[in-house]
Amino acid sequence: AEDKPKIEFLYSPFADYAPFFLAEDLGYFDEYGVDVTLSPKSGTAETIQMLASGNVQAGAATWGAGLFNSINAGATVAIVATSAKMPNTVPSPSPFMVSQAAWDAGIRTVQDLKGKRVGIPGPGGFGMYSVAKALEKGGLTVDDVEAIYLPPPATAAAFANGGLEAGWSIEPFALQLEREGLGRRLVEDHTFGTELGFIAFNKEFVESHEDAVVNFLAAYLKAARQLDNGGWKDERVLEIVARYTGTEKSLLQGIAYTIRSEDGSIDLNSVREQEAFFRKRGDLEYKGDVDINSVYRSDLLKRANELVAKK
Amino acid sequence: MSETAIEVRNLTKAFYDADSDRTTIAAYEVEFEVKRGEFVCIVGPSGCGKTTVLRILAGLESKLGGSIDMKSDNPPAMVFQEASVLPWLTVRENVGFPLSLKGVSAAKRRARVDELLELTGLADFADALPHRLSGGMKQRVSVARALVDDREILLMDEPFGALDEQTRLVLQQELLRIWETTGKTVVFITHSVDEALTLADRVLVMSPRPGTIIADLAVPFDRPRDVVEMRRDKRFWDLTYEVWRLLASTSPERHA
Amino acid sequence: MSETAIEVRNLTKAFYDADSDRTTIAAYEVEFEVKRGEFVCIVGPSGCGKTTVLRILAGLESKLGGSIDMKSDNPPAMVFQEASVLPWLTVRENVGFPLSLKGVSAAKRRARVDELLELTGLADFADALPHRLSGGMKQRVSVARALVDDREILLMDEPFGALDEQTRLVLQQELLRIWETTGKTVVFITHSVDEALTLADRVLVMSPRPGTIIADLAVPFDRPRDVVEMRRDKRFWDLTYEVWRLLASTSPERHA
Amino acid sequence: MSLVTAKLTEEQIRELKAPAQRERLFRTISYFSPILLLLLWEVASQLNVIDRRFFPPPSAIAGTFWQMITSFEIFDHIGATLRRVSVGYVMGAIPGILLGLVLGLSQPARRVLGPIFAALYPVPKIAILPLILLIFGVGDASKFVVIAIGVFFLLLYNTMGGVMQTPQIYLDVAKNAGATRLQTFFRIALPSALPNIFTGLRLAAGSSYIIIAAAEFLGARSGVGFFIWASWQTFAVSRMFVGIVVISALGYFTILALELIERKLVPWAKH
Amino acid sequence: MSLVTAKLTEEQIRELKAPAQRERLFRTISYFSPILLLLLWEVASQLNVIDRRFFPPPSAIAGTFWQMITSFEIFDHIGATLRRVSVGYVMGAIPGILLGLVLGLSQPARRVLGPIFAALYPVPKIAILPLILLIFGVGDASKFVVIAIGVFFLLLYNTMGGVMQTPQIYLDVAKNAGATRLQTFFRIALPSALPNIFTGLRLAAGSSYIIIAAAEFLGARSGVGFFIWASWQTFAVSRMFVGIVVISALGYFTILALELIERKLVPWAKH
Ligand SMILES: Nc1ncnc2c1ncn2[C@@H]1O[C@H](COP(=O)(O)OP(=O)(O)OP(=O)(O)O)[C@@H](O)[C@H]1O
Ligand SMILES: Nc1ncnc2c1ncn2[C@@H]1O[C@H](COP(=O)(O)OP(=O)(O)OP(=O)(O)O)[C@@H](O)[C@H]1O
Ligand SMILES: [Mg+2]
Ligand SMILES: [Mg+2]
Repeated sequence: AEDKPKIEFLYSPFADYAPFFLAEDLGYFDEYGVDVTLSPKSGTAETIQMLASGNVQAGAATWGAGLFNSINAGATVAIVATSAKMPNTVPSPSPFMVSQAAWDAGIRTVQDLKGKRVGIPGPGGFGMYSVAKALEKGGLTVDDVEAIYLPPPATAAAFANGGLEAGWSIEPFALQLEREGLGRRLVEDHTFGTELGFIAFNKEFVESHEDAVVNFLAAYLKAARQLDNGGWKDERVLEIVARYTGTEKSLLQGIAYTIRSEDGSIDLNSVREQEAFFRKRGDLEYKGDVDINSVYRSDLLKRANELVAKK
Repeated sequence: MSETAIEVRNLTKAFYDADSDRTTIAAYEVEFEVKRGEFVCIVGPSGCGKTTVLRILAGLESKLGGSIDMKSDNPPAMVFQEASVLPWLTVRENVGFPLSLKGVSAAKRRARVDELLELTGLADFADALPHRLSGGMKQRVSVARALVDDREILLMDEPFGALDEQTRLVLQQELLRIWETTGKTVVFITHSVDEALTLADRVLVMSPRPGTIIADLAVPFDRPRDVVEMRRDKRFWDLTYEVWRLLASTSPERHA
Repeated sequence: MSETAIEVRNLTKAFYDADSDRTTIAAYEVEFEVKRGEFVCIVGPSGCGKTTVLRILAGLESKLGGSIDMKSDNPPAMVFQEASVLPWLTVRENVGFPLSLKGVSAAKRRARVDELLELTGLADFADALPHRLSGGMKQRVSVARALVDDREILLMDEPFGALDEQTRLVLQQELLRIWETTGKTVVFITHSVDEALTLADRVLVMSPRPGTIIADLAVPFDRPRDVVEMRRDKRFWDLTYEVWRLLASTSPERHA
Repeated sequence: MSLVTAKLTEEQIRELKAPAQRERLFRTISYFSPILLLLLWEVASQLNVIDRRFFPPPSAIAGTFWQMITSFEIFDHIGATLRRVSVGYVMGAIPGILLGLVLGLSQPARRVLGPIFAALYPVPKIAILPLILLIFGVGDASKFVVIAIGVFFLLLYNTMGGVMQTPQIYLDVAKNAGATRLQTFFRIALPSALPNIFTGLRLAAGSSYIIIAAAEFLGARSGVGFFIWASWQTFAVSRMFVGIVVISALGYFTILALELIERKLVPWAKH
Repeated sequence: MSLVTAKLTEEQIRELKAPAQRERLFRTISYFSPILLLLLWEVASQLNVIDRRFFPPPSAIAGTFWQMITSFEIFDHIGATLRRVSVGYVMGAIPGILLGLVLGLSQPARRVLGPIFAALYPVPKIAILPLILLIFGVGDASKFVVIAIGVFFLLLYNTMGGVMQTPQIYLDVAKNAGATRLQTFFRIALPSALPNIFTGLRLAAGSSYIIIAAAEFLGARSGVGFFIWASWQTFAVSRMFVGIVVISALGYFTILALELIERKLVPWAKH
């Protein structure tokens, strides 16, 4: 009934967004009859803002205080599926690392980090949550260490000059830190199964173009399953991801990746846990639980799964 | 010839410097008239307000009191006392500047400008930028520029001050020739009494700062005037003496 | 008095403009001598190279050919033809500038500067910034500055050009008085033959560009010279005529 | 002169002084013109020309602002930012002006160093930030350095441009008056370039607040920039706008202060 | 004049023209002086004065560079960056110069708009990025705008500063010659401010590369800035330095080109 609406989709140039790169470049979007353009963007706050204002139809972003607050503020978005979560296996795609210098100085466990400087990419996001989880393994909280906000590239420098004893990291950066002898993995099992990101659409768009959203999700699911079932060994896949992320193929090989649930559904328990965490830290601007169900359109995902199964 | 072209009544001008809260009266109740087609020279001690009066006539400065009435079809042309060539234009472009503002065609402009460059002895430097000129050459550019678009009233502030006597003589004669043939009205500031007597119908003498007109002397010589002949005339020396006496009697800047 | 202070031999100077690939010869094989304590005036048509020669003497410009020999214990002081007051200094600071560079104490400096401000009739404007001065007042500041630190050689480029005759007369007399009492050597460019004859021991006449010295005339009048008396002397008129003739005969800038 | 000063009528004296007074009045009023911006923003937001969820009207953020003032929270951030900006500013401005004087006066220095600075200038700060962190640590020192680098180039180029515009006659006057090279620097080139140096200082003032806002994203836990970033990360929109208003007010007052200083130091120029 | 030109000896003519020739030679040589920087870096890195893991010597990154050239990869990035920079530059420079002329010449405009610009200038770009994205979308348009804003202020202040330094006599000459307001703008204020405008253009050229690098850090899939960022994210240090060298070379050549243009357009000034 509907003609083919254009969908502009916001992504970040990270390997976590690989399913979208594949769906676009391997023609899955075309196969399911959706007209998608991928546009690069920056953080979650911008994504939600662009979606809520209707300037852009769709995008993926990560969970965190920013997202919760914006939903509470009345952002008119619909969340339709997971985009990435942490695997229940090691090696982790996002290990908690200790600097080589600190290691050499005798820091071997999380407990040893008490009062030490720990790098966190920023407040209110997955990095903060992940570091808190890692510290928890040693019975510490973020308040027991000196939190320093630094993104990964700066972490390398801080590891080298002793500015940080430990810090959050992500692949393939973590691998490089090891290779250069700057740091080593300290905790890897702290975020098993944590929901990392989601796919969202502008609410009005979803309401008026349900079929297009379903088709989009179907193409996404196809690509996601391909990846999560050994797709990373495929030379072609690596090439596509390398192009979108500006990373060399060789670097993409032999590292761990985030995954997705088979049917693309979001583990709401993990989301609730993150919300509780940020509330405790005082990062949320509201009281009580945010009403995720009102924005989570799982019915579309169900239709998409049926569509994929049919093919 | 009896129509009034410029009428200045009670003209007073003062400068106020807010930083030092000092007031300088630059011209005080200046009164004079210039008839259409008349050539008037103003002489007066340094700092007495000659430039100020001329700038007010040219509309470049506001007045504090008094009135000015100028009757002419176009605004007066001014030759400035300071160096006033535009450094980013060649000599030719500087001279042609007023014409180019009016959108006169390049060919017409060039013809007119070349004529004036010839007249002022600058033809060799037509395409030079001003930083290649000597002081006197820059002054000649300003004179040529003021003549280029044929205004009815000419205001000239020591236009020949930096010129050697020979060049000055040539330009004086040219100016007189242009004045006579075109019937322009000229107000001409000079610090040379000789020059004033050579050029003017009337000489206005100003007192030291705050300047006011203390004498209005008619120059009785017939035109064309012969510079050498004129000096043989007793009236020349009488007038020279009179101006000197006026200037000396009021000068507060005398020493020794 | 017979010792040579300045000896210029074969001095040649040219400017080359790379953009237009044009060469301008500004001075050509200029030769003259100035004895210690002598007062020499240079006259010549506009653009002939007077300023250029003076700037070379002051070490502000390189020469292309020839030699210069200056004998004095300190570098020459220069009065520039163009406006040369520093806009960020008050009149007093401008005049005292050479002293302050040498670290002369403020009190001593002030005494000396005030003396010169009195002399040049600028005492009223001691604390004014230059933008509040008239053209002639700025020129007087430059003159005062050149006198302030008592150099042996004075190079003056039309220093009184923008001054009315009265003020000019006063300053001429002052300059002569200073020259006589201090025994300075003065090279003085002027475009006024009268001024040259009033001031100089010798008058050097330059040809038009490329300038060279075409006459070296001794001025025979006794000092102190009386301006009026002198004009009664036939030699005054003879000399005047001679200079005029020299300038006129060689001037390529004559028209009409 | 004083002899005749008395002759101006009362009215004339009033008229004479009027422009300066009017000017002072206008200038004072004009200092408040940025309030127009707030008004415009308020109206646009109230009329929903811009999305209120993302751009709450100033009246809506005033409450947050007030609360941050009464809790003194804002002052810690302002203090931290001001300290970083002022140290970095001075660290960049002084070498910038000095090298600008050298390069402006000396053709050989300009020939050798000019291209080197021209090649260094466009090196992206954000790209070398990790390197700066490596050398200066994650503390305040690296923030000083980042600001200093930005300020340095603005003053280098503006000072150099100003010195090169110094009329030759002023240099000639100095030489003839017997100025040493050093005296020519500080007594001719410097004052003559002052208007341009102040252009550079003004630009540098604005830039340092922009830079510190970006630099406080890294390794800081205080400062207005940190505060803006942290608010944005958690989508605390009205807190973020409080931060933005504060930082632009800081920049505004710095530029204003520079203008007052310039008026004193460069009385011979137009203002 | 030509009558006597012949009288200069061959040798004198040679001597006369020598400085200009020497100058041209020196200038040409000086264009290569940034190579000194690479040498210095090479030596420092080889001697381990700086950490090779973070600062691999140029010789080590040359291989990466070459590979990126032969695969044409680098050219796509350069093309994207150049396009964004040039569009943004022009978009910012023209209004900057025009408004600078207006504010420089008109005291009332300066009084009203001056403080508004002074308040807008220090607003952190990162803070207004969301607004820009909302208005101009996530595509290149918002990158143009971000660059344009940075360029705008540099030219606004430099042009304004230049115009305000225009000697009053030039304005008087124009007025007396019968210039309209518009003619005074373009035939007096503009040429007179040209040296300052070129200072602004030079600064803006350097800045636009710095800004584009930041703007391409996020929200781009091409461009040298994106490339640097992506390399950093994965700690691909030598690729990152290829990016840094490329962007600073682009900036360098832009500044150089501006200098050549200035030499043509402002022949009356010192260079
Ligand atoms: N910087 C320069 N570049 C090129 N040519 C120059 C330069 N300075 C002077 N000239 C030329 O040299 C010649 C002599 O100039 P100079 O200033 O010495 O003349 P002058 O005798 O002082 O003239 P005036 O009486 O007009 O001041 C002129 O033709 C002038 O064009
Ligand atoms: N912009 C100004 N601000 C303050 N005072 C000024 C200004 N312009 C001129 N004056 C003062 O006004 C008086 C007259 O100046 P003006 O330039 O008219 O003199 P002048 O007769 O032309 O002198 P000169 O023969 O020296 O050129 C001087 O005392 C001067 O100090
Ligand atoms: Mg005057
Ligand atoms: Mg001269």
